Order: sequence, then structure tokens, then C-alpha cells
Amino acid sequence: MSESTAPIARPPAPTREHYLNVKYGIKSWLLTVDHKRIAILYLISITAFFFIGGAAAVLIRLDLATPAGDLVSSETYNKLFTIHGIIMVFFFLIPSIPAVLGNFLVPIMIGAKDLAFPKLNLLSWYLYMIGGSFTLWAMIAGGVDTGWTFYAPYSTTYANTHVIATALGIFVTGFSSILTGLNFMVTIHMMRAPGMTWLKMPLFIWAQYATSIIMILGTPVLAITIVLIAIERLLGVGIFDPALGGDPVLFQHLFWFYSHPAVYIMILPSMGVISEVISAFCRRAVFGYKFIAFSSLAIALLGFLVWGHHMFVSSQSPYAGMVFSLLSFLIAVPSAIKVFNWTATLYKASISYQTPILYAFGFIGLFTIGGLTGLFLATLAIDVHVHDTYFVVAHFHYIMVGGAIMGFLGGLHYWWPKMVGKLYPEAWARFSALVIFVGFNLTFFPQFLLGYLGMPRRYHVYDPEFQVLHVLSSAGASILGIGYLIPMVYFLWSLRYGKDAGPNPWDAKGLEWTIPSPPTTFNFEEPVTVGDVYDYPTEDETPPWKQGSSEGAHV
Amino acid sequence: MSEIGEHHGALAHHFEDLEQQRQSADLGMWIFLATEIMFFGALFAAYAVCRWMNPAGFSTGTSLLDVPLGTVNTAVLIGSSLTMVWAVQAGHRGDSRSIIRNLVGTLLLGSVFLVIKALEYSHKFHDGLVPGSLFTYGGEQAAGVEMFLCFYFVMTGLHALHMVIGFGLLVWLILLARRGRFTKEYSNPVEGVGLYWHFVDIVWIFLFPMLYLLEH
Amino acid sequence: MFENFPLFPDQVSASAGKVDALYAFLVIVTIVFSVLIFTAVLFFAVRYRRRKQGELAKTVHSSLKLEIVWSVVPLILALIMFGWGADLYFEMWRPPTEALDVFVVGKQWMWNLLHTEEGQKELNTLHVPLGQKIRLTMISEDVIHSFYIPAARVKADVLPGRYTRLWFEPTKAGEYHLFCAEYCGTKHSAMIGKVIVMPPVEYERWLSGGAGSEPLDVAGERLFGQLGCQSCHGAEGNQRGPSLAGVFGSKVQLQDGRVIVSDENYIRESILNPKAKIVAGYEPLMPTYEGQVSEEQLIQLISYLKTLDEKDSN
Amino acid sequence: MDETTNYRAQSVRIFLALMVLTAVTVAVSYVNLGALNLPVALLIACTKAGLVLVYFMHLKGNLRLLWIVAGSGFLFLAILITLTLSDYFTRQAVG
Repeated sequence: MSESTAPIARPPAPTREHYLNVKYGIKSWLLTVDHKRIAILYLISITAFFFIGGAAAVLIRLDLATPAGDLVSSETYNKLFTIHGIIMVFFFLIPSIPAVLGNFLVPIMIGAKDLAFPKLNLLSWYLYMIGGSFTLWAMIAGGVDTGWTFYAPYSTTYANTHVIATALGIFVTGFSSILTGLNFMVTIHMMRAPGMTWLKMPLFIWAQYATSIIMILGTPVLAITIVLIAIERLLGVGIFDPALGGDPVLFQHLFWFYSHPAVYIMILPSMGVISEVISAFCRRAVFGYKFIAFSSLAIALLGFLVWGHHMFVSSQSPYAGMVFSLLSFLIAVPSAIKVFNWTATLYKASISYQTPILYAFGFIGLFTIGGLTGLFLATLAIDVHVHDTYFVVAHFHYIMVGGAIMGFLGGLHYWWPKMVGKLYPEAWARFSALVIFVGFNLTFFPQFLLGYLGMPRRYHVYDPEFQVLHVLSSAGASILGIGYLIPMVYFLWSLRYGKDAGPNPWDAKGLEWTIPSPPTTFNFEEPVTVGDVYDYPTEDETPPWKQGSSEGAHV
Repeated sequence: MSEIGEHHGALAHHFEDLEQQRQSADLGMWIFLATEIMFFGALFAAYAVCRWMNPAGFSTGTSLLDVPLGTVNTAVLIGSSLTMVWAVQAGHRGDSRSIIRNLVGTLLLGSVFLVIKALEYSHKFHDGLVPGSLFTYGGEQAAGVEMFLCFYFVMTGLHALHMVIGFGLLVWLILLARRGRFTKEYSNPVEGVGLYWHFVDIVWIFLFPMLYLLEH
Repeated sequence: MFENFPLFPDQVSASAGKVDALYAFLVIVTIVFSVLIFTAVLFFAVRYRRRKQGELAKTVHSSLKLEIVWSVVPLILALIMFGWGADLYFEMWRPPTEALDVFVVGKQWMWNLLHTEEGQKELNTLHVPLGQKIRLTMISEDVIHSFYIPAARVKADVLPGRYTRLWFEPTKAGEYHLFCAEYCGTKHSAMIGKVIVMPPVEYERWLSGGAGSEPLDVAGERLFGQLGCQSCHGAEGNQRGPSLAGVFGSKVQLQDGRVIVSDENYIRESILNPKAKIVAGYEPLMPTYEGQVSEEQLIQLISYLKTLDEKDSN
Repeated sequence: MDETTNYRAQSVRIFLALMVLTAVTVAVSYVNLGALNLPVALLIACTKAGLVLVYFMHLKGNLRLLWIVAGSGFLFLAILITLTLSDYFTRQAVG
């Protein structure tokens, strides 16, 4: 591999005023309405939640190294996988890219001074923190053992753990997600710089727009589902209790109506990041811009039609199952289009290997496996066998960890110089990317085999014949855990000792690279001029049939 | 719920001009109303499924509701929507006195609605027709009736809560109008609260027939 | 740890082979596409790496043809998978006409299995004869469980308040796993058991050696008498209740005009909540038996009602 | 002043229409139409909601975008209800 072109370190500029040093003190942070500062607040809080959820994951994997599961008791194990699910889904994956990278970059990338409703943006962070503290309090006070899916009637009548407190936490955090979605949608519609038409917007903005649609239309249904759970626990009314005329499958319908589109809230922003990273490090516009942009919308809209594939074996009628299975297959097509277009972008590109593009390669590979294994679960006959087994666990971790987190880390590395004005250490970053990639595959690939063998998920004690695969998975988990710690260390290190990053360390195109890093409070000093999107100069190659005798076919 | 500009009049710093700010506030309120449609919508979906599964219990429950009171309430709420429209039109004209008069009208009609609602609720509490431990309904299909009443209280309660929030917004508008904040160019808050109020009216337009009028 | 270390599950039911064939097809498609994408990415990454600072990418024009190709090809593959999967699913789902009936009652953290003929009652183990279709009618007494036999590739949730069905045809003798696949509380991972498939001869010997319990329908008939059902539903009773002769599987006209097929769920609901579906032409007089009959007793009553065909309705 | 009076007159006309429709829906509910009661009630409620949306919330003559936002809210609610009920309706058919 050729030597990488390390960006030239610029002499430290005289301390220029920017959004970080314009004001100091707690009040300047806790009462800020600057979208960039709110993004930093979110970055700190979701990192904290990520490591809490991650610690729960490591404990689970350590306990599962032995069939008898003798590290923790069954109750604790159930609480561990529940809190791992809740924190990772609601407090890390859903907010991570929209609230951190989205908050920071959506206004800048479309040439606006700030989001449409800055005060609502701050309120969104406070709601996130209030919801988070409810859930953490519930966790400390004894935890909840219903699984992040809260299936009735266990969660409504039989669980005696802190279900309502956790549900309240998720209820409040849901509104934080709604407000972020609302803010992005209005900003993207109303506050684009003159000249930036819809087809001149960066693909990251398209992805945020599609994600906002889901946040707006899906999250309220989850809020009501949680209200119904709380009512059922308090009043003992029979909405989900069959003895009183209700139906537990109704809960699953309402829950999955939100929770499946929620997985697209988690993956779409990562797809936006990958489009940006690939075009920047290939020095070329992404292949098939329109197809990638509209496939994001297609995924967001189709995402609301497919939730029934979570319920194929739950006594849902087979006819409804067939409809949901067909719709689930249709939604696989836009994802396939995206992967093919990203791969096609690499053709005849000028690729420089820096950490963001390594995460993008990891994303393409792992998201492909994750997406294709999703087809197994959409196929009715196979889902009967693999539903609620480790096959499902492996599938959604390939999408969430292999896809969403790789995308988040890739985006964080790509825009870190812009956010803090400092460069991260390239060598360490590549090393940690490799460790994460290896640790991830060692953790979750064996789980596909476990799944088809029939090992059910959420089992504290399992049959000795599954132990070898579990030990492999646990080994992978410890590597993955270390892999995630390294970036936090060197990112913090770079704040102090990192080389100063100029306005455009990657020589990339995009409005965010035309302003100094870190940006000033109002982002743009002079009026914004909008060129074509990704207008990288590319070398026109005379096509072989036109070359005639002058020089050999130049492939 | 848009930005109240601190300096140079009503324009918030990050908007290009007042028109962009007004349209953004409008779009923001409409998108918020889309979330509210899904918020109440999920309750209607659960209600539809539970009613389909317990037809007997739910029709017995419906017969316990007071249709005339419900009809009066619907009329009152549509009336308050009318005065709200006048308030928004006054806002466009920047006529603060007319804004205040119509907002107060809306507030009064809204409180008549809530008084009637409180009346209905007290009847239910008195007759023990309240889901949970106070439920003392002896007739048949008790489980179905209790579930119906649970939906009745959750849906109308959530609606009433939105009315109370609406009251807060109306009072806030009246204070702003008294301070002459609204001019011909800038009356976004009045428009925003107007949209919100009409939405709350639309929720009741669906609530009333679905809860009161099916097979009673 | 290494002595018994399978990488692929046993195949014990007729449909297991078909599911594995579909699974193999999907695995091949996954491998093909993954290898295609992996090699493309790696080859492009190496072949088109930036050799010198500032080297430009070559102009490549987007091509609608290519986009259509890699939209239509995945769509066709997806529809093939859907069709094959749905077809096989319905084949595995449609209940067999004649099969050995076993009732399953799931309770927090154990499985009770009730054989119809001999009334054998088993805990967490299911003895079945080789080559005979087994039909399981399942219900739960508390939360949702899920009856899962990995070797037979079958799984169905076991719901409180409603019977769900599952059937499979064992084709290989031996002992196989039985798991609960839907999270049901603290000892969810202990709610497991064994499915023992035996040659028919050995099964008969096991069956006759049973602890002398009575067949379900006999117990059901006795219970039918004890609860005084025949006073309304019997032939010489006062005819206030509809005659139950040949009730199972018949079409029933309801008071509100709906016509439904009377299956286990209808009978169970009519016992526990009689006023939910009142037969046309009858008064809603029947008291509710909620709380007076256990799930097992309900199963006994239903087994008895299944034996009441047209002619003899005592 | 005529511009405001015709606004005001229009709003009163819409108000009266809503009152009439309320009276109609209550009256119709006393007539036992069997399975038709629900569709009729829903139809009247939708027309009333339509009137409020178009005239009171002045969607009329407003940005096409706002029509899409309002429409998508009701569309996705319809998706939730129809697909969920499709499960319940076909579940009984197969027993």
C-alpha cells in the first residue's frame, strides 16, 4: 500500500474566535442555542451511554462463556441484556449520528447560520438527558428485566421490576427525537442557501431528511404504546391481557410499527456518512447520486410497511405474514442499490487510505452481510426456524454495529478536524479500526451458526454443545470492547496535542470545508456561494476506441 | 412557537427575512401536528382493534355515555375554532384589540368545553364507571366496559390535556397582544396557536363519533 | 467442550430438509453477493489507490442501464426467495387432516404435554412415534412462550387465552432439543426439554406402560357431568343451550349474523366468556366458568366434545 | 373593509356547515344502519376535518408542502390501522 498522504500540519493560527472559545463557563454550555455546541453536548452524553451499554454487553458475553452462566444470576442476566438493549437502542444508536453529526453539520452543509428552531434544539438535548436520568435511575434502583421489547403480558402483569420508570425515561427521550427530526426537516426545507436546489444537496443531508421523516411519523406511536403499558400496569385494564378481552399481539403491532422504522433511523444517517466519506476520499462524486438520494426516501417510506416480519410466529395470520414478507423483500432493493453505487464509486477513483475510508470499506462489507442475512428473516419458512435465535442477534448486530457504529466512527473521524480544529493520530486510528473490525467479526459471525443450530436468544443457561461458538463470541467481544476504548483515548488526546487542522485537511468538497475549523458561531462570514455538489475535478480519459494509434489502450 | 427576535424587531438572527421565518414557523407547526396525528392515531388504532375484539362490551360501554352533552361540547369546540379563525385574521391585520377580543372568546368557549367535560367525568366517577380499582359496574360485559372506559378516559383525557396546554398558549398570546407585539408583518405566534387549536378541534371531531355515536 | 460440537442442526422432520434447501439457496446468494462486493471493493481500493499527491479520479458517467440492472436483479432474486419461502411456509402451516393430537400447556418455566389417546401427562418431554404426523394444540397459563423444536425447524408462540397450533412429522428416531423461544421471565432459559422420537413398536410399549391415567375425552365426559353441562346442552335437558352434537368443526350462526367455524378457540371462549359469541336463537343465560376450570380441564372438555359426533348426543 | 368581511363571512359559512354536519352525524347515529354506521360516521367526521383543515387552517392556497405534510400524517395513520386490522380480519378466516 502506498504511503498515505498525511495532511500538511499548518502553523498554529493566532487564537481566532470560534464557537468553542467565544464564551466559557457552564452557563455558556448549558444554555447555548448554537447547534454546534449542542452537538458537542450530545457527543459527550451519547459516549457516556455507549460505554454503559457496552459494559453491560461485555458482562453478558463473559457470563455466556460458560454454559452454566455462573458469573451472574438469572435475574441479573435478564436485567443486563435489557439495559444493554434499551441504552444502545434509545440512548445511543437513535440519537448518535443525527444529534451529533447532524446537529453540527446540517446547517453548515446547506449554508444556514443555524437550525430553524435553536431553542427547540436545546430543549431536545434536555429531554434526552431527563429521559436518560430516569432510565439510569431505574437501572440503579433495581433494573428492568423485560427485554428492550417490553412484550406484554410479561411487562404488564408478570414483571415486578422498574418497568414504568424505564418506560417514562424512553417516553421523554422519544420527544427529544421528535424535536430533532422536526428541526432538521424545517431547516432543510426552508433554510438552504440560495442556489442549493434539492439535487445539489449533499447526500448526508438527504439521509438526515429521510431519517427525520421516520422520527416524525414513528416516534409518537411508541410514546402511546408505552403509555398503554403504564396504564395496563397501573389500572389492570385488559388492553393486552387476553383474560379481560385484550390481545398481547396488539402490543407487538403497536411496538414494531415504530421499532422497525427505528432501525432505519439508526442506519440511514450512517449511509449518509458513508456517501460523504467515499466521495471525499475517492475525489469524485458518488456514482448514481439521484439513485442513492431517492433510495434513502424509499427506505424511509417503505420502512413503515414491513413491521409484521417480527411477528411471523406470534400467531399473526399467515396471510398478513405473507403481505409483510413481500413488502420486507421490496425494501431490500433500495439498500442493494446503495451498496452497488458505493462500490461503483470506487471504480477509476483516486483513493487515499485514511481512517474514514477504512470505516467506509468496513461498513460496505459488513452492511452487505447484515442486509443479506435480513433476507433469511424475511423469508417466511426460514424465519419460523431462526426467529428469536442467535441468528437474529447476529443479523441486527451486523447492521447496527457493523453498519451504524462503523458509519458513526467513520463520520466522527472525517469531521473531527472540522468540529475541534485538531487532527487525530492517523496511525492509532487505523489500528483501532482494524481491531474493531476483527473483534466485531469474531464476536458476531459465530452467532449465525449458533442461530441456525437453534440456540434461542436471551438464554442465561445453554446447552454445552453450543459452548465452543459462545467462547469464540466472548473472545471477540473483549477485543471489540478494547477496540472501542482506543478512539476515545486518542480523540481526547488530540484535543490537547493534535496537530492543527486547517479549513480543509482532506481537500474535500462541501460547504463545511469552505469555512475555518472550528467554525465561528454563525458559520459563514460572507454570503455562501453554492456550486455543484461534489464538483471534484476529474481527469477526462479519452475512451479506448477514440485513442487510435497515439498510445496504447490506456485502461 | 417561533423565534421572538430580541433585537431589531421580530426577525430572529438566523433567518434571512420575515417571510422565511413565518413560513418556517408554519411548516414547523404543521410537522408538529403530523406527529400529533400519529400520537392520537395510535390510540385510535388500539381502540379500533379492541372494539373489533369486544363488540358487545364496547357497545354497552358506549351506551353509558351522554350523547347530548357530547353534542353540545362538539358545538362549543367548533365555536371556539371560529373565534380562533377571527383572531388569526385579526393577527394578519395587526389589529391588537380584535386579536384580544377573539382570543378571550376562544378561551371562554374552551373553558365551557372543559366544564362540560368535568361534569361528565364527575358523573362517571360518581357512578363508579372509572377503570381500575374504583370500577364498580355490576352489569354484564364488565371487562369490555372497563376497557372501553379506559379508552374513553385516556383519549378524552389526553385531548383535555391538549386543551389545557392550548389555554396556556392563549393566555401567553393575550399578554403579547396587550404589549402590542403583533403587527401586520409579524403575527406568527397567533397563527401557530391557531393551527394547534384547530388541530385539537379536529381530534375531537373524530373522538366524538368514535366514542359516543357507534351503536349506542 | 469439544466432544459434541455440531455446526449444523439435525433434520428430524420431513419439512426440515426443505427448509435447509431454501436456507442453502439463500446462503449461496449471500456468499455470491458478499464475495462479489468484497473483491470489487478490495480490487478497486488497490487498483485505484492514489499514487501521487493530488492525483485526480477519472471521469465516469453514471449509466441508467447499470442502475436498472442492479435494481431488477436483486428484485427478481428477492421475489424468488419470497415465493419459495411463502409456499413452503403455507405447506408447513396448513394443519394435517389426520394426526396424533397432543395438547401443550406452557406455564412459567415448564411444559405440560397431554397425549389424547392414553391421557399420558408428561413434563418437559414429548414421546412421539416415528413417521406419524403430530399435531400440537398449545396454550399458555401466564405469559407468551414459544414452542420450538430446532431439529424439526418448527416454532410457534404459545399465547395465554388462545390456542395456537403446530405440527411436524418426525422422520428420524432419537432425542432432540425442545426450547422456549419467547422471553418469559427469570428461568426462560430453564424452560427446555426433550422430544424423544421412537419407532412405533417401542412407542406403543411406552404408551401402554403409562401410569394408568384415563384418556382425555373420558376425563372430559366425567367433567361434563360434574359441571352440570348436560342440564342445558344434553338431549333430554331443557334445551336452553344449543345441542353440542358434532359441534366441533361445524359452522355456527351467531346472534349478530356472523357465521363462524367452531374450533377449539370458539369452544374455549364460549366456556369462559359465553356472552362474547351467542348462538342465534338462544338467550345469553350461560354463566361464566372463568376461574372454575383449569386449562387442563378445558382441554379435557374439548377432547370430549370432539368425540360427540352427529348421532349420539347423550 | 370588504376584504375582511368576506373572510369573516366565509368563516361563518364554514362554521354553519360544521354545525349542520355535527347534527347530521348525531341524527344518523340514532338510525340503526348496522354495519354502515361506522363508515357513515367516519365519512362525516372526515368531511368536517377536511373543512377545518382547508378553510380554518387555510391550507387552501397555501404551500403544496403543507398539504403533503398533513396528508402524510393521515396516510401513515391509515397504514397503521389497515395493516394491523388486516392481521385481525384474516386471522379469524383461517381459525
